[in-house]
This record gives sequence, C-alpha cells and structure tokens, in this order.
Amino acid sequence: MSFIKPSFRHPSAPTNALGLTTQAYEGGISTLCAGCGHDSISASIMQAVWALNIPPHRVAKMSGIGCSSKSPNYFLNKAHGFNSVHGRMPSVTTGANVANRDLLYIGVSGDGDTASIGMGQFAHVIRRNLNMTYIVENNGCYGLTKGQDSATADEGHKSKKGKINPFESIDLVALALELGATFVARSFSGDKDQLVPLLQAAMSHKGFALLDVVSPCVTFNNHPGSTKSYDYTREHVQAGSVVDFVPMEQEITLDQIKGSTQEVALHNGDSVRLSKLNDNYDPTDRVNAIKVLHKHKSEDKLLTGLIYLEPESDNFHDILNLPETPLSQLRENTLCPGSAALSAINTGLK
Amino acid sequence: MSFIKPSFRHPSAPTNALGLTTQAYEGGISTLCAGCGHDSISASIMQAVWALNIPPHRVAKMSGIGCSSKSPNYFLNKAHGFNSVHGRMPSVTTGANVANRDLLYIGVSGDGDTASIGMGQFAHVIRRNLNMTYIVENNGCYGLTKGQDSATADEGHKSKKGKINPFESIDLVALALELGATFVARSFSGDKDQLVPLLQAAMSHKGFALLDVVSPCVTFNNHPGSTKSYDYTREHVQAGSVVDFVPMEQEITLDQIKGSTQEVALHNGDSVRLSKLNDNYDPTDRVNAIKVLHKHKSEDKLLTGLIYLEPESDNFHDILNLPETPLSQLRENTLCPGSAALSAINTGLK
Amino acid sequence: MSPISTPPLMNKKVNDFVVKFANVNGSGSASANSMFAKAIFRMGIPVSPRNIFPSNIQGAPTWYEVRICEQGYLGRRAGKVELMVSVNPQSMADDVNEVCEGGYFFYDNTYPLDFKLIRDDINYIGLPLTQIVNATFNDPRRRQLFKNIIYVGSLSYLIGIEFSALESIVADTFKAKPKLIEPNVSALQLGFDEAKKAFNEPLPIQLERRNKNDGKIMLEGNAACGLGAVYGGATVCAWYPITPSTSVAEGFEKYANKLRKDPETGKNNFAIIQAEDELSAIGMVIGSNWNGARSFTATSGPGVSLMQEFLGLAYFAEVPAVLIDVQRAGPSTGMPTRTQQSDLLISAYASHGDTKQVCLFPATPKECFELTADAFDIAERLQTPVIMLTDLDLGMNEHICDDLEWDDSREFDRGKVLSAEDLDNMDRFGRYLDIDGDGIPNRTIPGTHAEKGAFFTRGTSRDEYAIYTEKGEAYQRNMERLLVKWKTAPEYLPKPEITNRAASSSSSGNGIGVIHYGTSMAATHEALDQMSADGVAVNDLRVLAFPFSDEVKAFIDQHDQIFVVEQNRDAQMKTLLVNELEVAPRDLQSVLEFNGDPISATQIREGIENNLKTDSVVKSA
Amino acid sequence: MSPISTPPLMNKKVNDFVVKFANVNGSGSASANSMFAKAIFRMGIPVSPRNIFPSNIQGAPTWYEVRICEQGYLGRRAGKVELMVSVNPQSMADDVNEVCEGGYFFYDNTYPLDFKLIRDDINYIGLPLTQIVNATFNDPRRRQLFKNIIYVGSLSYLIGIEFSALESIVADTFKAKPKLIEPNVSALQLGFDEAKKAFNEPLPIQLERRNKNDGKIMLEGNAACGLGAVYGGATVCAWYPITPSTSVAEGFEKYANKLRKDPETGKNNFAIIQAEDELSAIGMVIGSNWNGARSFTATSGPGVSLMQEFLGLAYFAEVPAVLIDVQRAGPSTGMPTRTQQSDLLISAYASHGDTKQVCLFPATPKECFELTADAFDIAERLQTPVIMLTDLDLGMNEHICDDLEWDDSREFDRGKVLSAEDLDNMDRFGRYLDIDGDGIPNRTIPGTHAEKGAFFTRGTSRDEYAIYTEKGEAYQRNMERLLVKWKTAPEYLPKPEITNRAASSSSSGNGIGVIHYGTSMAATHEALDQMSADGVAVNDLRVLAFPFSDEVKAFIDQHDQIFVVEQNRDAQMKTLLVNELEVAPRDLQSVLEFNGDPISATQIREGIENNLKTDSVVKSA
Ligand SMILES: Cc1ncc(C[n+]2csc(CCOP(=O)(O)OP(=O)(O)O)c2C)c(N)n1
Ligand SMILES: Cc1ncc(C[n+]2csc(CCOP(=O)(O)OP(=O)(O)O)c2C)c(N)n1
Ligand code: SF4
Ligand code: SF4
Ligand SMILES: [Mg+2]
Ligand SMILES: [Mg+2]
Repeated sequence: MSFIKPSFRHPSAPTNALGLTTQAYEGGISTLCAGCGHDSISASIMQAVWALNIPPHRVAKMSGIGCSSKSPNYFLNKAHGFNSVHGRMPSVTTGANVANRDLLYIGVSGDGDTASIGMGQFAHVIRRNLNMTYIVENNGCYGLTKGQDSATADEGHKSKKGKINPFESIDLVALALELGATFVARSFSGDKDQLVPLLQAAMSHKGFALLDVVSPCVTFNNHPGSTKSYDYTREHVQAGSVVDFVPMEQEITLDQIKGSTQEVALHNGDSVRLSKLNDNYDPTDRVNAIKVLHKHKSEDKLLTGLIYLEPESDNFHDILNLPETPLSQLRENTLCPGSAALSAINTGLK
Repeated sequence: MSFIKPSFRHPSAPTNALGLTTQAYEGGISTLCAGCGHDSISASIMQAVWALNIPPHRVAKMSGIGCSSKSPNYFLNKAHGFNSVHGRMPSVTTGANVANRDLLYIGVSGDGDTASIGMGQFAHVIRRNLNMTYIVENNGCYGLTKGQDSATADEGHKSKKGKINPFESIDLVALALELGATFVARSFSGDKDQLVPLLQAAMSHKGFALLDVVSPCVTFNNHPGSTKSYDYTREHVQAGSVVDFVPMEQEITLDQIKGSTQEVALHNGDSVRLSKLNDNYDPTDRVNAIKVLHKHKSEDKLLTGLIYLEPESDNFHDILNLPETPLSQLRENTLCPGSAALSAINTGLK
Repeated sequence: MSPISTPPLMNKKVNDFVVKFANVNGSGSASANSMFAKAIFRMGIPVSPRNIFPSNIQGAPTWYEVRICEQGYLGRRAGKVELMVSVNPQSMADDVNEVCEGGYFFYDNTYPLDFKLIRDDINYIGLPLTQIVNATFNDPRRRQLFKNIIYVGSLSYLIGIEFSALESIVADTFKAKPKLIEPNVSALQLGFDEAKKAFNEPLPIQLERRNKNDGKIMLEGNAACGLGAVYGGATVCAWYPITPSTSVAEGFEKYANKLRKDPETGKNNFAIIQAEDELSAIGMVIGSNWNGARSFTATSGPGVSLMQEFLGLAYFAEVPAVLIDVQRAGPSTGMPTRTQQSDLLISAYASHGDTKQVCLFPATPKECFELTADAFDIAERLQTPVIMLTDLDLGMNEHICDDLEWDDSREFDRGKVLSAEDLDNMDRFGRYLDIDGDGIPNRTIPGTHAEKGAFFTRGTSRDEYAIYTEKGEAYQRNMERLLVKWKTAPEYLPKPEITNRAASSSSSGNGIGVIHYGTSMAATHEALDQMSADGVAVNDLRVLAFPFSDEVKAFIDQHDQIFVVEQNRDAQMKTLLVNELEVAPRDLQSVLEFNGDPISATQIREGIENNLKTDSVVKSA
Repeated sequence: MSPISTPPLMNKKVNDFVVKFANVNGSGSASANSMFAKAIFRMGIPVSPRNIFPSNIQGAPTWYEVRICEQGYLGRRAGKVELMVSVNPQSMADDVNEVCEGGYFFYDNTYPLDFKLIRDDINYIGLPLTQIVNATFNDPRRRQLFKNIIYVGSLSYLIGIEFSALESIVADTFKAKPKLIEPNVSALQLGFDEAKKAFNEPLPIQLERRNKNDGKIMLEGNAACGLGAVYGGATVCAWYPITPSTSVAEGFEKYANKLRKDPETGKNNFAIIQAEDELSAIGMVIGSNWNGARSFTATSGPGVSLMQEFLGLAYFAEVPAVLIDVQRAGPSTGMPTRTQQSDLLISAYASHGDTKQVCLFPATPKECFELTADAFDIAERLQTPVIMLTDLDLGMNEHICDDLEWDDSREFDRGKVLSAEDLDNMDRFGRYLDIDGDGIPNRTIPGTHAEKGAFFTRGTSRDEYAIYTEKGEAYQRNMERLLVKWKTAPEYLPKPEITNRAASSSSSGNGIGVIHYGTSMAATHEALDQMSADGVAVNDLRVLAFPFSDEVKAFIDQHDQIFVVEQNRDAQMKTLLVNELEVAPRDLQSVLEFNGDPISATQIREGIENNLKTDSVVKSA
C-alpha cells in the first residue's frame, strides 16, 4: 500500500476546459505496492482524461481481476467502475458499451487477465472493433497471486524464485495487429511523456484501441533476470513513433518528439502527430507494422509508441446500426410495440 | 447422413509396412451430410496414418463439439477417441499427451470450436508446442447449429440467409504463426493430393502442427456469396509450397510438385519436400511467412500448402523434462516414495 | 388393404388420435408437416405436434408426432399411434412397430414392402408417392419437396382434413411468393385425388370441424420468448448458438427487425450480438444491464454451466440479468435434441458460495411471452439475475395457447434506480444500504450525475457504501440483507396456479395434491382430470417461480399426500421445495420421467395411482 | 506500565491464552511469526496459529493470531486476546480494542502513543523497537526484517518461550545458509535482553514445557495435499493460480522435485502445468486420467464455477478426476482471503442435468494427505470426479496433527481397468455395461490393444457398448446405472467419525447429536467437551465423504435432536443430508457461521444451547 494518493496537483492548479482541476479526476488511495507501475499508469490516465476535457462521470472504468484490475479504484472517483471477473472485462465492456455509446470506456486489464484466461474475449473484442481503450498493465507476471509467470513473460526470463521461463511470450501488440485492431500502441509506465499522449489518442480513437503498457511489478518481477523490470525495460525500450496528441483546438508540442513527423487524423477531428524513427515507417500499414515489430523483437528491442492506426473503420456501433440515442435511454414508447401490433401478430399465428 | 463409408479400398488392396490394408484404418458410417467436406478430410486422415505405418490403436483422436468434432467417429475405429466439450479439445489433448507421449495425437476441431469458444485454448496449446496435429475443418460457419457465421467467416461473405458478415475474419494460420506455432499449413478438403502429404508431414512433426483445412459445409455454406464454398475455394486457392512427404525409407514423387524444390528435415529423420511458387519463399522464415500470407489475402488469394516449419524446437515433453516412459506407465515403485521418505518428512515438520 | 390377413377393425375415432410422420431430416418435410398440424388447428380442433429430431443435420431419421385431442389435452400421448406416415425407409422397421393394433401404416408403395415389416394386426395403405412425383416433376429438389405436400393431400382425403384449410395455409405461407401457391395447391390436390382413387373410403379416424381454437394461436415457445423480450423492453440480446435455444435469439431478431427499427432513420433500437461463447454472452448481458439497458441471453444446459461464475457475480454485485435456459436432456452434451427439466439445481443455486437465484417456469408459449417480459421487471426490481427455465418441448414445438395480450398502460418497472434529481435530494448514497427494509437497495446507472452516485461495482465484499472491506461483520450484514431480499422476492413473482378438483375438504383428510411446473402441466391436468372422472379427486399446484410464495407451502400443508411431477432423474424441484420450505422429503413423492420424451398423462397417472395411500383419497365432487 | 491508571490485574495463565500480532503485509513478518508458533510447538504445548491477511500484496494490515491451549483445542478461540503485539500503526486503533480487560498491548514506543489509543483497563508495554534496530543495523531491509525477530526475542522473556527452542528453529531454518544463524540468534538475544532491561518481571501469561506434541507435526493443509498427491501416484498436476489454493500445486511441486526426479536421468516423473485458466486445468486433468495417468487440479470457488461443464462431462462419460477445492468466502470473488465452507452445493451437484459428485471433507493436514492419496483410488475405482473440499483455514495455516503414515504394502487401486490380456480373454467389451451389478463398468486405456477395447468417449448418450444413441430407453438405463454406482460409492469412501459422549442411551431419549465436517471439527469437539464437562452430553458425527454412508442416517435416527455445524450461510450440508437421506429438514438444526473467520467453540456452544429442547438433553456419564 503506497499511502500516496497518485495525485499530480500543480501549485497553480490549472483547470481544463470544463474548469476542473486534476483533483476532480482523482481516485481512492491506492492499495498497490509502493512503486508499482500500475499506479503510474493510473496517474497518466487521470492526466489524459483531464486533458481531454471529459467530465469524469462520463467515463466507465472496466476491469477484470488482478492488481491491475483493482487500479480503476484509484483514479476517477466520480466515474462508475466495474471490477468484474477474471479475464472477462471485454464482454462486460461490450455489453456496457452497446447499452450506452455516450460514455468513454476505459478498460484496465493485466497480462494474466488478458493473455491467459482472457485470451478469447481479448481476440473477440478486437474483432468487433468495440469503441474502447483497452489498457494492459503488463508486468509479465500474476501480481495478485504472488508472482507466477504470465503468458507475456519472455522466453528465458528468470522468475523471482529463479525459474527460467521456457515458453515463448505472447506479444499482445503483434496479436492485436494480426486480429485487426484499429489502434495499437505500446508504452512503459515509467514514460509518462509518451504514455499520456498515447492514452489521449487511444481515448479519442473511435474504435478499439489497445495500449500495452509495460508496468513493472516491484514486488515479484523487478529483479535482475526479469525482462519486465524497470531496469530491463528502460534499457530495451525503443521508442517507435512517439506520439503527440493534438486536440482540435490547441496544439501541444512535446520536446520528446524526434525525427520527422506525420499527422494522422482521428475520427473525432483530432489528430495524432507521429514522430518516426525513420521515414519509411508508416503507422497505417498493418503488415509493415507487424514486420517492424518482429524485427525489433529479434534485436531484443521493445518497440513502443503508436504502432498502428486505422483512422477510418466501422466500429461496433456502426456495425450494429445503432441509433445516436443510447439504447439505455430508450423508453416504453420506443421499445414496446403495444397491443395493436400484438393483435396483428396474433392474427398471423392463427 | 451420407450412408457412404468414406473408404478408399483399392482392388488390389495394398498393405502398408505393418501389413495392414486401409480397411484397418476405417471408421464408423458417417452421419454427416452427403458431400460434407469433413468426410473427405476423414478419408485423407486414414490414408495418411496408413501410409505412415502407424498402428491404428496407437492413435488418439481428440475433438470438441460440432460436425467436424464428430468426424473422428468416422475414421480409425481401432483408435480411442475423445469427443469432449465445445472448444476444449486442446486442454484435454494436452492432458492426454502429457500422460502418454507414445501415441499420435490427432485433434479435429471446427472453426467455431477453435476460433470462437476455443480461442484461448488454441492460443495456449500452440504456446506449449504440444506434440500434436491440430486439424481445423474450416467451413466458416457453425454446421451443427445450423449455419451461423463463425469467426473465420470472411468479411463481406453472405450467409445462406442472405446476411452480409460485417466482421473481419480470423485467419487461424496467421494467428498460429504469430503465436509461435512450429508447423503451420493450410489445405482444402477437396485437394487430397495436397492434403495427404501435409497430414503426413504434420503427424511426423515433433511439436505442434496446425492444419487449417477449408472444408465446405454443403448444407449451410456452399451457396453463391459464400467465401467458403467449394466453388469459391477452388477459384481462390493459391497453392503455396506444395508438399510432398518423404519417409526415411522411401521417396514418393508427386507429379503435382511444381517449381523448384527444397528439402526440409523433420525431427524424426523424415523430411518434407517443398515445391515453392518462387525461389524466395523460405518456409522456415516466420516473419516472411506472415508477410506472404497477408499479401495473398490482400489479393483475395487463399494460400495453401506448408506455410511455416520450424524443424528444431523443444516440444512440451522436452519443456516438462519428461522421461521416455510415458507417465501413465509408471507404477507404485517409481511413483510412491514410501514410508521411509515420509518419516524424514515428518522429522522436518517437528 | 393388408397384404396377409385381415387385421382387427378400428372403431371410428373422431378428433382423438395420433398421427406420426417418419421423415428424413434435412429433406424439407418440416413445412409439409406443420401445414398438416396448422390445418387441423384451423379446423378448430385441439392439436399438438411435436418434432422428434436427431442431433445431426441431414439424412437421419426424424419424426413428427401429432396428437389430435377433442378434449384439448395438449401433452404427449404415450403409446402407439393410430396412423404412421412412413416416408423414411431407414426407420421403417421401428416405425411399423409403433402402430397400434388395428392402426394404419401409410407408405410409399413405389417399391415393394420388405416382408419382414409385415404385421398382421395393422393395416397397410400404400400410395406410389415416388412414382407420382417422378411422373409430375423433373427437378429432383421439387420431387423431394412436393412428395411431402402430396402425402398431406392424401391425408386430407384419408382422415378428413378440410381441403380449404390447407389451401388457406398455402395462401398465407406464400403471400410473398404468390407464384408458389398454385403448384402447392395442385400437389395437395394430386395427393387427395390419388388417395381417393386408391382407397374407396376414408379411414375410421376422422377429423371434424370444431370451434375450440377461437381466441387461440399456435406458436413456438422460443419465438414467444423472443417476442416477450421485445415487449419487455430488451435492447441487447447476447447469445451463442446452442440447440434448443437458438430460436429464442432468432425470434427476438425477427420481431425486433419488424417492430423496433426506427422508421425514420432505419437504425436498430436493439442490438443482437452473437458472442464468442456463453461466458461472453452472459458477461455482455451483465454489462448492458449494469449500464441501464435491458439485456438477456438464451442458452441451454452446457451454457448454464459455463455461466456459473458470472451468475455468482451478478447475484453478489446485484446486477440485473435475464437468462433463458431452454433445457435439454443432460448431463453434459447428453441428448441435445431431447427434452428434460434438469437444470433446476444448477440454476437455483448457481455459482460457488452461498447464492440463491430467481427462477421462472413457463408452461405455454403465452407464458413464455409474458414471463419473459416480466423477467426484465423482476430482474430490475430485485437487482438480480432471473433465470427462466423452459425446455425443448415447449421451445421448439408449436403449441396452441390463448391469444397474446398486452396492457398498453403498463410501464417497465425499473426498480429503485435513482435519477440525478433523486441523488441531488438525498444525503450520502449507499449502494448497498437497505433503506426500505425489503433488502433491496438503491441503484445508480453510470453517467447519471456529475458528482454523486458513482461507485465501484465488484464481486468482492464491501460495505453499505460500496467501499471495499474485509470486515466480517460488514460482509455478514450484506449476506443477511440478501436473504431479506430473497424473502421479498415472491411479492414480485408470479403466483402458483392452483386447481382444486376435490370437493371442499372432507373430515377424513384433505386428499391428494400434485405439484408440477413447466411443460408437465398439460399431461398433469389430463391425468388428474381422468382420475377425477374416475372418482379420485386430486388437486394440483403449478409452480411458476422460485423462490416459492407462501401458497406453495400452504398447499403442501393442506394435503395428506403430495406428488411432485418432474422431468428429471433426481427430483430437483422436490429438492428445492424441501430445502426452501422445510418440508419433510418423505411427504413429497416423486413422479419422474427423464428419458427425453415429454411426459405423458399415462405416466403421471400410473406414478400417482401406484403410490396412493388409500386414506388420503378424496372422492371427486 | 499503563500510562494513566492501574488496569485490573490478570491472573496467572499457563499455556492457555491468545497472542495476536498486528503486522503489515509484505513486511517479512511471516517468518518471525511462524518461528514464534513453532517454538511453542517444540515446547510440547498445543498451539494453533492463524494468518489473517488481506487480499493485496503489500502494505495492508495483516494479523497472526496464535492460540495456545494446554487442553489441545486447536480451533479459533473467539473473543479478545491476552496479548497484542502491535507493529502496525495503521491498524493500532482497532488492535487496542482487541485486547481483553487486564490484557497487554505490546508496542514500539520509539514514538509516543496517540492518546486516543489509551484504554485504562489494559496494560501497555512499550519497547523502542525502531530505535533498537536503527542503532543496530544500517541496511533498511535488515532493519525491517530484524525488527520482527527482535520482538520475538522480547516475547521469549515476557511469556517464557524457551530460548533454546527459538535457537533450534533458527538453526533448522538456516541450515543451508549457516551464515545467517548468528545474526538471527543475536537479534533474538537483543530482544530478550532489552525486554528484561525494561520490565522487571515477565507477564502473568506464561508458557511451560509439556510433552503434548510427541508424535505430532505441524503442517499446512495445502502442502499436505501436495504431498498426498505425490504418494497417491499423481503424475500430472494442472492448475491455475488462485488464493487460497495456489500452495497445493506449490506443495506438489516441492515434494515432487524432491521425491520424484529420476536419480539417474534427472527426468521428472511428474508434470506440472500452469494452465491458462481453470477450464483448461480441469480439461487437462480429464485428458490425463482418461489416458491412464493420475492427475489432479486445485482451485477455489471461482475455479469450481468455471469447471462445471467439464465436471458434468467427467461424471457422464465416467472419467476419473481429482479436484481439490480450497474454499474461501464467496459468492463471486467474495472475501478471497477469508475462510468458508460454502462450495458444497456447487460441488455435490456440479454441472447441468442430473449429476451427483463424490466429495471428501478433510479436517486436518494429516487427512489432507491421506484423503488426497485416497482420492485417486476412489476416482479410478468409481470412474468419476472426486472433489475434495478443504478451506483456507486448513489449507493456508500450519496445524498440529499426528505424524503422517504410509503403508508400504499399499497398492494403487486402479479400479476396473482392462489389460490387453483381459480383452483377449473376453467377448465383446462393453464400456458402459454393468457386469458386476455395482454400477461400475469396465474401462480401457487408449493404446492398450490393437483390435479390442477402443471406443469413443463422449458426453452424449450412448448404449452399453459406447455406441451413440438417441434412444430414450438406452439413455435411461445408463442414467439409472449411474445411480447404482452412486449407491455403491460409500463402500469406497471414508466412513464418518463418531464420538459418543453420552452415557448409553437413556430411556427418555437418545439425546443430542451434532453433525459437522472439515475444519469445524476442532471447535465442535471443544464445545461439546465443555458441555459434557458441564453435564450435557452431546455426541457428534463428522462427515468425511459424500455420498453419505448408512452410519450418517443411523446417527440422525438415533438422536432426538440433531445440530449441523457449518461455515456457510445457507446450511449447504444440511441440504445434502436432507436431500440424500430423506431426513426432515426440521429435524436438523443449523449452527452457522459465515463471516469469514474460522468458527469457534463459543459460537457452536451458543448455537446449540440456545436451541436445546430440554427433553432431548442427556446427562453426560
Ligand atoms: C477465475 C479466477 N481464477 C483465478 C483467480 C486468481 N487471480 C486473481 S488475480 C490473478 C492474476 C492476475 O494477474 P494479472 O492479470 O497479470 O494482474 P497483475 O496482478 O499482475 O496486475 C489471478 C490468477 C481469480 N480471481 N479468478
Ligand atoms: C458450450 C456449448 N455451447 C454451444 C454448443 C452448441 N454447438 C454445438 S456445435 C457448435 C458449433 C460448431 O461449429 P464448428 O466448430 O465450426 O463445427 P462444424 O459443425 O461447422 O463442423 C455449437 C455452437 C455446445 N455444444 N456447447
Ligand atoms: S504485487 Fe506487483 S503488480 Fe501487484 S501491486 Fe505489488 S508491485 Fe503492483
Ligand atoms: S451441416 Fe455442414 S458441416 Fe455439418 S455435416 Fe452437414 S455439410 Fe457438414
Ligand atoms: Mg500481471
Ligand atoms: Mg464450422
């Protein structure tokens, strides 16, 4: 338990377009271990939602089970949250999302929650292109059950107990690309400068956005030999298209952006500015993204940044041909056909 | 119900090295629809096992639920089979396989069974590199429940009821490649010449072998507009590395092999001979295989053949450091440490 | 007509016999069969058709058993049939044996009958169906399809189906494709004429017009559930295909497409999601309901097993959900195309830990419609899953029932959902606070209010304000409140239906009572009416909901001997009665039938009569 | 020592009190705590320590409650504690209130105590622990770790733990790292000396050496299960992490690595598979057992919910499987680090359709060991899943029990498995044929015979020869045979344990009987012994297995009043008793405790005494 409210209050307490300070976006006191990567991600989420000028109560925080899945408790207290069951956040979010298209859906999951028990739902929520931000707080282990290797633990990685992981890891970014995700990014809990704009872009994307965030487990997976430790990650991170999120109104410039830039429009009129390592990298080319990803992996580099973006795609609301009014707001007059229609049906059944 | 025993008895009834005719490899009368692709695959499986000189009772036939999953009933009557529950064939096979490494494990699944409810187990059996042949009898629909679209139904495909599928299909071959499968192939139920050697190669591979076989459902998914019909498949098939399986003793030459050939060694000393469409295609290059696959897809071509092979890899038995003797054959003397060891344990607990 | 000796003659039977069709599945017989039953329905005669189909897609034997019953008993009639219409060579041997003494075996005599199939106690009536279709049609598919229509035409002659009734059905069926009307009517006529030519007189089993079906319709239970969901305000249906529940989602889709598309925008005021499996389907349902949209799923036994974890979450976190379980014969994959009532325990006590779930038991398509609509009110009022247990017999067969009704003044009961205004006007919101003493707390929907009412829904223990706690007292208070809610529940649930046949209670005792539920109704009523007619009065109570209301306990207390009729092996309803009402198990005797066929009056009557304690018998009035 | 007034004096208590440690989790207190308990164990005094830990990893309050009880009662003692060792500022306010009148509150007085924490009826004993460690160690981690060791040293002085017992434990613990022995002993000594310096005399609660632990060990239930699986011949363990069952797989791994590695080849004569979820874990277990290897899994409630579909398959297809359910407080995620006995119904009637599953209920680590080993024999003998229901209290705490024993002549009972020779010597093999009349058919393992014995295992209906059928009679025969098997089962299951405290039956009645199971044993015995001592004789029966053997019914029949002690809300064992034995529910009165704490004798005694019917009381002999 860190006892530190992951807050980021500035002395001058700046307000967003809604006139809210970041304080309005805070959550409960974290009960995670002091130094847990997940807490940093929570802080970045607050920052991103604040900066996007989204009223906190218009967000739905969805999660499964795990340390990571607890973390929605620690941001956006004014938003409803649903800490469901292990590995099933995607289905609950799908139902919620279809019910009310007007909220912003932030799903927080762990690598255990997603890549093991939740693999099926992960694949299918991608396939449906559900309009949500899916954050995997990826520590390569099962934090809450005391540190077993997860399916994203790298081959050859050494667990705290000294066992070598014999299995090839599942790369959720590559998998999401293969499954047709329309927004795929990776980041590191320790790199807020990259994470916050990526989160903003993901939340603005009208469709499924995966954010795989390496988030060291200080208690069980932060030792030498671990390939998901702070040190290892810092050393192996290769920032790919570093991202800056540009709201329609106002352009933010970040010093971190290196190389040439390219602006990609998002569905809501905003755009992301990509800073690419080399000019050939086109984040809208899926097959190339897969290739580059594999190349980095083979060189033992962890590619972070916005890896793929398909700005125009039908999301699940489009596919379902849903009305603008959220289904949850339709009332008897719209929903119930009444007795006259029933008489006609009776007649047809004679 | 076809009433036709999918048999392939030759007038001269050739025998294999065990002195068995193909009759010894037959199964029960099929209750599938006449013309169902699955029955052709059953026939090819019999042929392959026969040709590999495997005694029928040394095979274990594993399946989930579906028309496809019923089909192990219709080949190899002398082998035990396990028609388990929907989508869970991989776990049952994993348990069985770990228990007795000496049998040949043929898993038969459907696209519903694998790509929907079974997605998680599919991913994880690949990750474990279980020594098995995993056949997906892929008809793009749920045959047994009367033809609903499955997750492998192509985007834009039209169902028998006339609905257009709005979802991108899951390509199990691409997915398996991404998940690290060590043998990945695709074929077509109607192309026995290609399917039989691929099956033989898959069965000889010491590790996980995926064979995604397009297998039209004549009843629900064989109409114009379907992208898994006989006609559509025949038109769109692009045979990639056509395969010939070469047992150690004897080399079979197949006329169908076109282009230049390359021989790839299999773990058991046998080898597969690849016939490639162009000289650059190296079936042992995973990233390239993914690329080629996507390229064919974007050109609306269905790549069949042996798409990827990693001849040397640790399979699950190696990873688990299992003895040569199957676990199921170990007896009390090996398994039970006895009272002396227990006394020592008691002492340690005082 | 019998090839060997003269079989016994059958007495004339009007409107009281069984006709069974032996077909090959996938051969297109379904529509001809249903035309047959529908025509009888239109003649005003009670009729109950049942499909008996295999768990495979094409080529296997399939039967269609149609009971015609003047008195209106719609349960399965056990025993042999008066007329077998045999069009499947594969099952002929069995089919011949199904005919009652003196009964009729109608077959295609294009090919000679195997002599092994000859019984000398039944009548064989052959028509060269194959020959007729081959002579009439060129296209093999037409030959196949029209063969079925032709034998319906022949039956029209043989047992007196009004030809006009058949014609009206053809006209209705092909309203959208009028070109098909004429060929179908011709085929019927052809069959009629050929039969008339071949047999100089109709059979002694005959249909005669009545007016018993006024104010009635004929409908499958599953379609009725789908329609009920439309009327009940369901907007999200998440499902995974499984026999025999698939047609619930299909029914919802059909009616929603018709009744719920926005006429202006063409948008769907509903969403149907074919999930990747049942875990996902129920997860979606819970997510939608949590977020304020009425949502349901339909499945069968294996799906209910897979939904256990989520059902426990919904119970404990108090999220509404509606689940329709169309039961089939278990355990495991069991007999997926046979009926049973064997998912009671897994539903009533779904999930690990201490849980109790609300269940509903409809018996007719009309009740499927009504209880499905009600289920959404109940789920929201009680903030808990509602599991409706129907079965294959009810769900996948057409049943006659009263016209569906809807009260236009009816409003959805959303339960204790707080509006933004409510929140403004109250102190601290306590999600799990029992303010009204009924165990039901207030609930908020995400997005309602900028400052108040948000909380973290979870499956872990928390206090009245939804704050996480591991304090035993808080946990216990919550679990006890859930029991208070459980006691409140019957208030919102349909009451049992009681039929008293006994004269008002005699001094010697209060006689015999029978408890039943769901599709055992028709057969139970038939059995008890028969017994009553024979002088033994038996009352019955039909359970419509779990938890039980007081009337159930009172009924048990009021009778000396109680039988519980169920279509399962392990007497699962009895277990619930005993467990929840603290009734002594030996006071409840079971009448069980679980071989996959719908239960029949004969079985029930036997089950009761073989176990009657003479001192509890009360004569009927 | 109390800062304000003089608190009441406590009478001297020898070997009969409770010490509770309030720690922060993740702070390394666990090993110091267990050293404390172990030392008392080595002094020959009965002791029962219990961890009370949160469902999180680091920084939250955690307690270690150690009951010392001369008489040997190892259940939780309810009520306040004699000595609280407070090293967690976070929970201090609550911890102070947990001390009994006149009791002691031991704390780190480096910083002054908040005056709000001062009660005038207890004694405060402070030692400047932080100051001491800061003065002694430089490394912050060492400071943290040794703080715990130091207070154990202080307690050694204060309540009379033999220093040599502590030393022996340090020596054993660091056998492999001898360098660590000296610093640990020094830290203990430091604590001892500082306490001696600060307090002129030890506390009135004192430990005195006894010899009650001869022939006994101290072990966690989960480790015992793991060891039992090694002895029972399990070769495949497939599991998915979940509290509180994880240490079962870890125990198996530890012992298998030690006892099952081939000394020559270094190969593992076992396989441990961390599955991707519980569905997969149980699927693997079923696959292995089907293929002839003994295999098991361990999980907790949510896992059992997820395993339902597979459990139904194994029941119906008759595949052995062993499942260890370490129960925690449900429903849903519930209180994952609290104990409960609430998965009985979901286990006993697991899965949809008519199913009945064999369950075992161990009460001690020794029984965990034995029943796990037995479970494999039972599962193979009966060809069905065996679900062992233990709980968090038993599984994750060290308990004193008798030395483990193993009979070297024991052979695995593989049940009716046919060899190739058997097959050669028989006619047609019928997988589901009841040859012996016990409902248990013959079984073959894949690969056994080239020509005979192969069949298709499936969850669908089939006949005696494993041929698929949809015939109702064949299905029914099979389901009825499964009931015959169910009747056979108790023969192979452990018998209940009966303790008679009443003098031989009096004429006025047969008195009171108590039924309990699993970890309610210790508290039940304690309560009944107390009552007996006070003149009210109560017999008890401990259930070890489901289905019940005749002794259970006889016990119920022999007593006038029966109480059933359970750690759940809904009286789930009572439901099973009523349902399976046809006992009247009102004849069984429940004593329920379900707040997540292990049940105590006080609660049981109250539960019984408040409901005693005076005419069923029999005086103790
Ligand atoms: C059905 C089920 N199985 C197992 C568990 C136990 N469990 C809780 S959290 C967890 C894994 C969490 O790992 P991850 O998702 O990576 O989250 P982290 O704690 O590492 O952030 C498991 C297995 C559970 N709660 N439910
Ligand atoms: C848990 C569960 N859910 C649903 C079903 C119903 N069901 C049977 S087969 C099947 C789909 C089969 O599709 P596929 O695997 O593609 O096989 P095919 O029949 O097309 O060969 C489904 C959904 C089931 N048996 N079990
Ligand atoms: S155990 Fe690991 S993942 Fe969990 S809170 Fe602690 S550091 Fe974070
Ligand atoms: S329904 Fe389709 S998949 Fe099933 S047997 Fe018939 S053709 Fe084959
Ligand atoms: Mg993790
Ligand atoms: Mg399919």
